[in-house]
Formats: sequence, C-alpha cells, structure tokens
Amino acid sequence: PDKHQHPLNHREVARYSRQLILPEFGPEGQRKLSSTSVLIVGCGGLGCPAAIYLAAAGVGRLGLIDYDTVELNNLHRQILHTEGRVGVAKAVSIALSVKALNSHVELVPYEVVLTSQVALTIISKYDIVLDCTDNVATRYLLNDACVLGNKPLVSGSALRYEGQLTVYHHNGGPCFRCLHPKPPPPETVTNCSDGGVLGVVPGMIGCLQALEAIKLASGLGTPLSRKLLLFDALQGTFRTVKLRGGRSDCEVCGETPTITKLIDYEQFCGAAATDKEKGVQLL
Amino acid sequence: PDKHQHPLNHREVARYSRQLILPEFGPEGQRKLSSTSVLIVGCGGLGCPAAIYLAAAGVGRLGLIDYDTVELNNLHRQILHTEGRVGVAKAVSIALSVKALNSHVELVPYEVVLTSQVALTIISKYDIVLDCTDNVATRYLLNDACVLGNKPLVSGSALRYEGQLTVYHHNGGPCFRCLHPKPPPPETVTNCSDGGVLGVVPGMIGCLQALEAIKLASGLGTPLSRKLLLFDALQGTFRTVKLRGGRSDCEVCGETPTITKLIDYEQFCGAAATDKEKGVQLL
Amino acid sequence: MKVTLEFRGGAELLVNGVAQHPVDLDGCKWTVARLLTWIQDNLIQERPELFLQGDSVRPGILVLINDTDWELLGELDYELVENDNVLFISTLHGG
Amino acid sequence: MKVTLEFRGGAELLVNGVAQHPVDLDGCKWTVARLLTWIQDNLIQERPELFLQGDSVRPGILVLINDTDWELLGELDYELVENDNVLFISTLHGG
Ligand SMILES: [Zn+2]
Ligand SMILES: [Zn+2]
Repeated sequence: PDKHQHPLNHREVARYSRQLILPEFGPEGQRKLSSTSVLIVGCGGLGCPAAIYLAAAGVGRLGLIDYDTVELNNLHRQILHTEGRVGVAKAVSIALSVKALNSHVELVPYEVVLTSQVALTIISKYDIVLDCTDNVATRYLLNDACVLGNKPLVSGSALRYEGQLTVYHHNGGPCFRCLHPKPPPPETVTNCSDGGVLGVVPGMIGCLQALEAIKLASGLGTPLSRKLLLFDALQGTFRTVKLRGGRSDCEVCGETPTITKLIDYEQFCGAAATDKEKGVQLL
Repeated sequence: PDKHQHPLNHREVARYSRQLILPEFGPEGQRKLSSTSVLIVGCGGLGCPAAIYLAAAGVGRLGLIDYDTVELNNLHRQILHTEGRVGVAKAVSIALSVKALNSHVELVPYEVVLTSQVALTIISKYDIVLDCTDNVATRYLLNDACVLGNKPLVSGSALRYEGQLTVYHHNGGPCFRCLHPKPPPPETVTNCSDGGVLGVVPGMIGCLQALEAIKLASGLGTPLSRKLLLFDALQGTFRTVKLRGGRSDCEVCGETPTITKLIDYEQFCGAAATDKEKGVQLL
Repeated sequence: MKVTLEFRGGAELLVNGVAQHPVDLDGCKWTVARLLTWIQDNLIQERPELFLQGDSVRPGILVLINDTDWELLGELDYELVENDNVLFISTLHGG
Repeated sequence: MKVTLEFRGGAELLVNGVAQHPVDLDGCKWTVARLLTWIQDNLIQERPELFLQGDSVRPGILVLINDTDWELLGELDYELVENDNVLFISTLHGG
C-alpha cells in the first residue's frame, strides 16, 4: 500500500489544521511531508530555524548532525539552544527543543563529525539533505555525497549581514562543484568566528531552507534550483540570480565523473572542517 | 551619563562576540540594542521568531502582549510554544522560551487584550513596536496608538503562502492609515484560521521584523520605510515596492489630524479584534 | 497596448486564482480609471464589488504601477504605456 | 561605455569596502576578459591575487552579468553593452 495514502488521524487534523486548509497543500501534502525524512547537517545558526520549522510542519524524520557542544557565544543566533545546555551536544540540544514542540517527529541526533567514512551511510537514510554547515571542506564533502547518493541538497550560508541560498543537484540543476570546480584559496575564506554574523541572517536563511525542503517534499511551488538567492540584511534586499545547469564536465555530477567515491576534503580544500575560533583577539 | 556609554561586561563580550566583531555594529551597536525596549503585540506566528531573535541579539527589554492561550493548532507555526504549554497564556509561554535562551533580557508579558483603554499607556513604555497581530481592528488601533505615541511600527503579516512587511511612521514615511484611510469590507478579510498559512511564512516575516527592529535600534543600514516587501513562498520570490510618503491629509498623522485619541476600532472596521475560529468545518 | 496585470495577496481569487494576466488593450490612450472598468468587465468573474467601489479599487487593495505606489503617479489619471506592470495587492492581516 | 560593477559577499573588501561602482569605460569593445584586467589595474587596492588567478577570477567568486551566471553568456568572451551590471559575488560558507 502506498505510504502516502494512510488517512490522517484526529491528532494530525487538529495539529496541522491551518496548513491542511491550504488548497495546494491539503491532506496529501501533509501525508507526503510525514513520510519524508530530512537530514540537517550542522546544528548552528542555520540548523536551528530549519529544524524547528520542519518539525512544526510535521516532517516524518529529522536527522541532526553536529560533533560540537553548545557554547555561550552560539546563543546570539542558535535559538534552539539554551543557557542551561552550554556544554551539551548541539544535536541533542536541538532534539530536546524540537521534541517539546512536536513529539511526533522521529528525531535522530548524530554526535559525529561528518567524514568521508560515514557520510554516504548516513545520507542514504534520508530523502533530502540540508547543508547548514560552516566550512568549505564539509560543503564539498556534503555536495559529493549528495551527488553520489542522489539526494537534493538545500544549501544555505550566512556571514556578516549577507546570506545565500540554493538547491543543488535537483532536476538538472548544478551541484556545488559545477559552480566551484576548484576550492577557494584558504586565506579568502571567512567564517562566522572570524567575520561575525548578525544572528537573524542565518535565521532567515534557515527558515528558507526549511521552506525549500517542504516544497521538495510536498511538490508545492517552484524549488530554488538553478537559482541563487542573495540576501542583504542592511539594505533589506533580496536578489535572485540565474545559475548554469549541471555541467556535463563536472567531476562529480558530469557525464564521465572522476570522483566516484568520497575523497579527503580537508586536504582538497587546504582547510579544516571546523569553524572553531583560532584564538583571535576580538576586542 | 549617556546610557549608551556603559562598558560591556565580560559576560556580554563572551555572549555577543560574533556580532561585536561586525565593524558596523560593534560594542556601540550592542550598547544601543541593550538600552532599547521593544513591544511585541501578538505572540503567535510572527511574534515567536521576532521575540527569540531580538532576545538572542540582546535587546534590553521585551514586552509581550497576547490575551490568548496556546492551542494545539498553533504549534505548526508558533515555534516558541510547546505541547506541554497548551492552555498556558501565550505571552507567558514565549517569555519562558526566551528566558531559557537569554536570561539577561527583561521580559514583560501582558496577558491582556490590546484595547483603546490600555494601548497608549503600554506603548509609551517602549521605543519600538512590532505589529505581530492577526486582525484588521487591532492593526488600526496599533497604528493610531504608535502615531499618537510617536513610535516606529514594524508591521508584518502572513497568510497562505504570502507575507508582507513594512515600517510605518518612521522618518517621513506613511502610517497604515496613509495607505488605507478606510478599512476593508469585513467580507474581504481572510485570517489564518479561515485561509490557512504555511508556518514558515510568518517565520520568515517575523525574522525580518526582528531585523528591522535591530536596524532601528542600532542605526544600522536602511529601514524598510516607504517600502513594502512582498514575499511569495511558492515561487521563492521577494519584491520590494515603493510606497507614498506620509499623507498631509492623513486623519491621524497628517497636518490637521481629526483622530487625536483612540477610537472604537471594532466598530470602525465592522469586525472583531480576534482571529478565533468560527466553527468552520475544515475537512 | 500590451501590459501585464498582476493580482496578489488574495486579490487573485477575484480573477480565477491566476496571478499574472498579460493583456493587449485596444488603442493607445488608457488611463488607470479606464483600465479598472475594463478589468471589471473582462476579468472579474463574480462579485465585482470586491474589486471596485465607486470608481476606484475597494479599500484594502493597493495599486502598484511598475512597483511604485500609484499615489505617486496620479492614481486614476495615470496613463499607461507599453509594457507597464500593474499590480493589485490585497493587504494581508494574518499573523 | 557606462556599466555598473558590484562586489558582494565579502568581495567588496577588495575594493575599499564599496559594493557599487558605476564606471565609464573608454571605447566600445569590452570583453569581460578586458574588464577583469581593468578592474585589477583600477579598482583593486592590494593583493590582486585575491581577485584574479591566471586570466580569470579566483575560485570562490561567481560572476553574474545582469543577474545571470556568466557561464551562460560566454564567460571571458562576453562583450559588454551599455548599462550592463556585472556582479562579483564571493560564496559564503558560514552558518
Ligand atoms: Zn556538478
Ligand atoms: Zn498617516
């Protein structure tokens, strides 16, 4: 029997009534969402809003990956953590907040570093992957894993007052490597520890990642594939630019790929897979 | 002594380090934010994200108005409430979630209906007001109160797959009445109970309301005054349109105002100040 | 004269749920006032009073011409030019 | 020929922190390749290797011409026309 066809129970009708009455969504959209699993990689500024809005909407299963623990300096933007959970694993902390809102979502926290050894195994268990990470090496790793595992990748990023969003490897659109065959020189990459970020910027982008995942899961609307959204918080402006399609000569998603298994991404990028502070004097 | 001049203490430097290193924000922006009070009217789909991001960023005092209690059907979009708090006052529920994230923000929950009797007294205690309400009568009331009390009003709204955002009564820009001298016919107004809403849409707009309030408080960037942002979640598009300035013949903010104290807004609009379900059969 | 009419924020429900209407108007002198009558006669399916009231749009609908408030452009007297975009947006109140 | 150059996502730090640069280029035949050299000579304050690498932009910078990926328009060979907007955007990685 089709897993989308189960009737909604009384509890689901009561809880989701405000989205069930949306004509394009309806009970069918709700069923699709509840049979969809989403993997959130990174439980920080992007992962928090993405996780809570996906759970609120009633996604079936939510995987939450982060090797890190909550620090006080996370709390200006990572809104699902709490003062009382400083020192607790971020994946566990998000799961606690999400469970309080919706106990019917299946939550799978992973307190691991996403490495080339574990990535494909974990990703294979999910339908949609969200890149909520904070460093170049993990972004290439996740991209290649999603291409090899054939999953759409909803990629968000934020720094200072700007945010970027797109959906990779979906419906003929490009993957991250199609846009960026070579990694950036390490000295040109700024992370949130060094460059700072206004907290509500990843808030916005994380909400939009949840929205894109809901659209992919339910078939609603037009996903942001082959398009890149640029958000400028200071001006309050949004700009959508048109991207190339998938490149036939892409090393991972092209016609004759040379990357057929995951490689060493820290070596490839010349940078560590972490956004940890490097002891910079801030003030 | 200027209240903006107090030095940041060690805890503040540690907690807010990622926004303190933003050159345009810095310690001065943080001090301005911590000496700013923001009133959030409506603790629902817009008020939740607005409250948590303002608190995370370190606003000084947060007023939270809502007469209503948490219901199960709120939880698909009102992400600061929990299953365990169904039946609890929404203003109190938000305060509990916000306090867990940042115990240094002063929280003032008001479990009241915003009426013409209490509005001016409450608003006079705050620097910036956020309209996170859900009905036309309260929106006119709040607009007139902000004009009479001379406070900028960050107005957000959401329905189905669309959201709207602007800042009223700021820097020569229009107030709500400049745009809408007459209320809409009641039969043309749809609320979230009747029309439904995808939860992440008020999520986005509430984040943007927090952003606009942070910009107003800290003097960063360009506020969304004389402009209206239109968000379409299905297409993933944002559009900013240019609005008129304040009208010299506006009944409340014009040169010879006829509205010099608050009136009866339910009578003016021919509609109740509530978004309660009217027993509609949903499915 | 080719112009695009758009209906958003719920106003699209007055025109069969379709947001974008590219239309080709006969002749060349079209004020917004004339356009409103044309829309009422040609696009509105039912309950025209939910779109027009008197000779203007009903309270609650904003009119934007090329993304600018029509109040800055002469409102009913504005004369359309080729490729203009006229957006009718119903103000939302939910939260 | 008047064109607007924009630098975003951190790329503006290479050009004095200014995002928008309206410029007036001498003559009329300007490929993007020629523009890149001009930018390096006229706008980049220091460390040009953070903008150019070989004869193209360094990895991590996307080029958008009138909001369209330059890869769809011929990349270095695209010939600019009056009022073109060329956006250099550094890809963000924070979260
Ligand atoms: Zn590719
Ligand atoms: Zn006014």
